[in-house]
Amino acid sequence: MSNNHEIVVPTETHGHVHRDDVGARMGMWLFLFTELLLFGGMFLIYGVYRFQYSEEFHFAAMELNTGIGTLNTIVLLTSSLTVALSISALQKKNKFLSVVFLSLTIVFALAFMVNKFFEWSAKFSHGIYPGSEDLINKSNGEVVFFGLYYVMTGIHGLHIVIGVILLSFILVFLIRDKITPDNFVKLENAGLYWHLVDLIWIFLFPLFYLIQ
Amino acid sequence: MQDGHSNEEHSHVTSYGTLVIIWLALLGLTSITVTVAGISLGMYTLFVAMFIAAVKSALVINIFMHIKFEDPIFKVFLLVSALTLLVIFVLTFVDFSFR
Amino acid sequence: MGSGATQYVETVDSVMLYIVGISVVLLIGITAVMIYFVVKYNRKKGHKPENIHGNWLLETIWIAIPTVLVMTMFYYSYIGYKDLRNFPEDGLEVNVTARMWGWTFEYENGKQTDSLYVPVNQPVMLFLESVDVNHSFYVPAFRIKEDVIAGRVNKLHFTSDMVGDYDIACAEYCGLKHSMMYSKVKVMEVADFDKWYAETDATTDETNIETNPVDSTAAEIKPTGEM
Amino acid sequence: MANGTIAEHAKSFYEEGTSKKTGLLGWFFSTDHKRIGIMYLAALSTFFIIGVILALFMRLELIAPGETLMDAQTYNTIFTLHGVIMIFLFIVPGIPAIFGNFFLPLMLGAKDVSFPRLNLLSFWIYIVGAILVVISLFVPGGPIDTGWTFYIPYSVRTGTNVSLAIFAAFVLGFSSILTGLNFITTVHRLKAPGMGFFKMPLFVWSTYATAWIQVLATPVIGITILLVIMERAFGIGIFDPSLGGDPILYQHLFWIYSHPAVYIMILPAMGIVSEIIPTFARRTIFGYNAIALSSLAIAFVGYLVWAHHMFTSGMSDTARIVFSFLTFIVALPSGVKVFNWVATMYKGSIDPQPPFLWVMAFIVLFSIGGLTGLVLGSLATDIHLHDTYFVVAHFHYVMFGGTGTIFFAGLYYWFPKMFGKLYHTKLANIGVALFFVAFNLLYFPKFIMGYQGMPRRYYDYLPEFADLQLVSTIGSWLMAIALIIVFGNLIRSLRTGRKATSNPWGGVTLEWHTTSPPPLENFETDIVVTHDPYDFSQLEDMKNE
Ligand code: HEA
Ligand code: HEA
Ligand code: CUA
Ligand SMILES: [Cu+2]
Repeated sequence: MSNNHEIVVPTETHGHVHRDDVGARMGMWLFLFTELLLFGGMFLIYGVYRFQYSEEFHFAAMELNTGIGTLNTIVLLTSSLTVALSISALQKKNKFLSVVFLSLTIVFALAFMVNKFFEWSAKFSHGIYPGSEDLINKSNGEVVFFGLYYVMTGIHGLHIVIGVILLSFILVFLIRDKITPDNFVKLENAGLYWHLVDLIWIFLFPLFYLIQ
Repeated sequence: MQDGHSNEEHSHVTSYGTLVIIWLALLGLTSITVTVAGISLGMYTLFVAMFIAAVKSALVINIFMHIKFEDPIFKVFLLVSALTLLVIFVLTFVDFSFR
Repeated sequence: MGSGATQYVETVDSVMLYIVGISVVLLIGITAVMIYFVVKYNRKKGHKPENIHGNWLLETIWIAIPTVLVMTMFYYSYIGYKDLRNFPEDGLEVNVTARMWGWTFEYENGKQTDSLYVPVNQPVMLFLESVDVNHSFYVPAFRIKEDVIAGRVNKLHFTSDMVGDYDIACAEYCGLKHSMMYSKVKVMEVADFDKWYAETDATTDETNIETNPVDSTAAEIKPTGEM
Repeated sequence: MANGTIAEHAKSFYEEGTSKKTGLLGWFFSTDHKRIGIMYLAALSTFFIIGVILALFMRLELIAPGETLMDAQTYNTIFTLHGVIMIFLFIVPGIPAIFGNFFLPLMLGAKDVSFPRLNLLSFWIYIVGAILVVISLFVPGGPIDTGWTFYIPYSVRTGTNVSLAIFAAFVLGFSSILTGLNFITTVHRLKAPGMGFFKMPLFVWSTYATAWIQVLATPVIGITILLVIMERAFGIGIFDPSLGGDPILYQHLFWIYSHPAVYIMILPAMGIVSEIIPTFARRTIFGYNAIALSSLAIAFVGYLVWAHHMFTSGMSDTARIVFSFLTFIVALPSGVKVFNWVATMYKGSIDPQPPFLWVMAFIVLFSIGGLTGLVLGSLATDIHLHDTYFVVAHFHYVMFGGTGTIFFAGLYYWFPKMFGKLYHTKLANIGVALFFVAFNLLYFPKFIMGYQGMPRRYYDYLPEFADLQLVSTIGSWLMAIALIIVFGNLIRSLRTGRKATSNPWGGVTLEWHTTSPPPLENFETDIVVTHDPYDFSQLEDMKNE
């Protein structure tokens, strides 16, 4: 037997299965790994095409706005900080601060989306969107670059939207004391998800905005 | 919940200070990576950018995501996942870099 | 299906024989031992079971021996395969174009046909291109196959040893008439081939070329990547 | 671990549910892993039957060259649906969803999985996926006709309902992922006191290894499918060569999932084999550690070989050689298992009941399938055999002869535990025997045809293959009879079978320590594990309980 860190879970005689926070976080991490592999697949595609079309990728990336990208990076990193602060606050039994930090996280997330919206609409108004005339007439490498750009930032954006919804629910739970200083694994898991969204962006940002 | 090692066992609280310091570090790294991208380093640009991104994610995973204070098995899991991803990348490039 | 239509056929068949031979021996061995145990240690005979937990020596043996076996298999198959990828410098070059659902063969002198005409005993080099979806150029009698992928040029070669007609099949699913994309390799005496090749009439053997009903307006395919 | 007397007043999980709802609703909203397992069994069997009936039509069409029953388009959609249903709706969820759900917690001595509600959610996600597949048959455009591999560019060009059908595969993948992460957490968190990793039954080991593949491989097909859908919807040009994409990259991504997926299919089956053999040989398993660890090894090396499906695609030569080499390596851990199983029969006390006979059939059929996998892994021969009937034969031998056979073995092994009833043994024996004969009649000719150059996914074929195709079709009729016997026996026993005792076979893993069928909370008393999983010295004590 090799169970050195085995944790014997006490079984209760009746009713539901025993609460297991470590297990809950383990489940969340496993889910995050699936996300990692999902984006990993896209990064793989990106890698292959960047290898095949490196010139065109550099050229196409000129169209992207580094300023907006940097701003969004800062926004997202800060939201990651606030959600972590929110957990610490709750652990210190400061519900008020926890609520404030969590709300701030949601605000930052929305700010990110607003930014993204302006960025995308600018591209669209320049006629660069999947299937557009302008794009089809560009070189293959550029078509692929923008295809990937829209797909990867789009799916990342989708995760942000899901994150906002998730965090909002958590916020309600927190306010209604469904999440408390001794039962806050839901908040932790939402936080983990949110950090993952941030992690993905940490890689998306240099790969799309910083290759001119 | 009777045994010593139950739910609230990870009572580790990361202090506000630590979190803010990590955040500052992340912002600092971001400005470095943006600046470096401005200078033309040729081949090394990608390398530097990815290195910085890796450092940033290590900070997020360890401190923000608390993995440093979790059961060691979590780290094993993370390693396995990262290794899988690495394998997929390497083997795919066995095709594309020899075309 | 003639055997020995090319040198390569023997190579493939001997690799096949080698692997299948070992497999049959293993299979019969495993099955026989299993049946023997089931009969010998049948509960009806009142045999008392012995709890043998394992044996690391045995484990090592049945990892080591199969490892050696599969390595030899890999070696032979690799050697055989190398022949296939040893492209001739001076072969007859033919551009093969696949479309839904037919083949066009274009020779260096601009001649275009629906069947592949080649001289016997002379290396032939094929450049495979597709105008629509994936196909696969397959000559069972020669044991050769290579996919025909839109947007790139795949290569294949063969040298046939025997005059005759051999089937070409499409081995990658390509829609409605995938199973009807048959054509022929017509291997001719060198003299006959030269005569045929010199004929001015470019398209002697037009059979019906299908047009593409699924998507006749498919965008021109731009080639990607180099070879 | 008393049952005997308590058993009489304990309610089984059929009589007591997790919610107040009764009747069907009590099932649909049940978070009880056993009820969920049974619901999966019902759903998966339904799709299996649909899949084989499609196959029957396929075989009828192929009975003679030329058109016999249907036109080419119909044939193309039928083999695609047959593949999609068999892979995504039957064999990939397959054993983990049914037996994993039912028996994993039991074998661990747990009351349920870690996330019971998530478990129910996975089931419903599965049903949604299945419904999407069905809808895709009827909406305008027609059923999907791309083959189960959805290769680009054909899947972007065809006018059929590709998007909906593959979105269904995406949804099904989601279900698979959730099941996987649930099982991993369960194994780590809910083992009964006294049970360490190396005291887990081997079915748990193999399900655990499978769960990791589900978690780490499925997302890759998920994203690939999403990209194909976007490609069709918006023309984004990631794989489409007319927009600069690379169709071979699509194939890489597809197989990065789909090769590991074949081990999702076979590993749980191997776990069941490792349960059945010790029980009927009534002795400890030979090489516990080797079998347990080879499951993890298979899960890992399964990631290294995907491109052996692409040897003729125009990959670089280096890649072809590397992947061929790695493919040969991947066969080794499977060999370790086979040898240890046979060794477990040595000096046992073997009672060849129906589950054991299924296992014997498995060992032969799976070995044939696996060994022909080596022929395909070898470069020189695969160039010739790729996309021919040889491949079709190979994968039916491993999937149907391997996993399918063990699906039946599992049913026949655990049927008394799941339903509390016994079935007709003689009829069961006849079923196995007929299955074995029919199977070889049905699929062995395909090896020969493949070697002779009969390509797969062919609606029509050259006259020279007519005889073997005919034999194969006749085999499919015999197979139909065998399957009717196999299923019929069980269905009949549900109503008329004799009542089963808690331990009809003399098994010693934890599921045999409770009543048949088990109560809602699985065990009457708290479980403390004191024995190794296959320590048959407990059997005497169990009888005295
Ligand atoms: C349950 C599913 C399953 C399993 C377990 C396997 C197992 C294996 N498969 Fe198979 N395979 C499929 C399902 C599966 N496959 C499917 C569905 C396809 C076709 C997909 C499509 O195109 O539609 C396919 C296709 C396929 C191909 C591609 C063929 C082609 O399209 O050209 C190849 C090539 O290498 C291959 C190889 C192998 C190998 C080496 C194993 C090995 O894991 C086998 C290991 C087992 C043994 C070797 C037997 C037991 C061992 C012994 C008896 C001991 C002695 C052993 C040694 C000497 C090593 N398979
Ligand atoms: C688990 C997986 C699985 C299983 C079990 C089967 C089972 C069968 N398959 Fe399957 N097959 C696949 C997976 C599977 N297949 C896949 C993945 C493909 C590739 C698809 C593609 O190319 O994209 C394929 C392709 C495929 C082809 C190749 C098509 C082609 O390339 O043109 C053929 C051809 O004969 C075939 C035949 C059969 C037959 C005859 C059965 C038989 O075993 C079925 C036996 C049963 C019957 C014939 C009768 C039905 C039974 C009843 C009516 C009784 C029910 C009654 C009661 C319960 C009371 N299959
Ligand atoms: Cu062309 Cu199949
Ligand atoms: Cu494979």
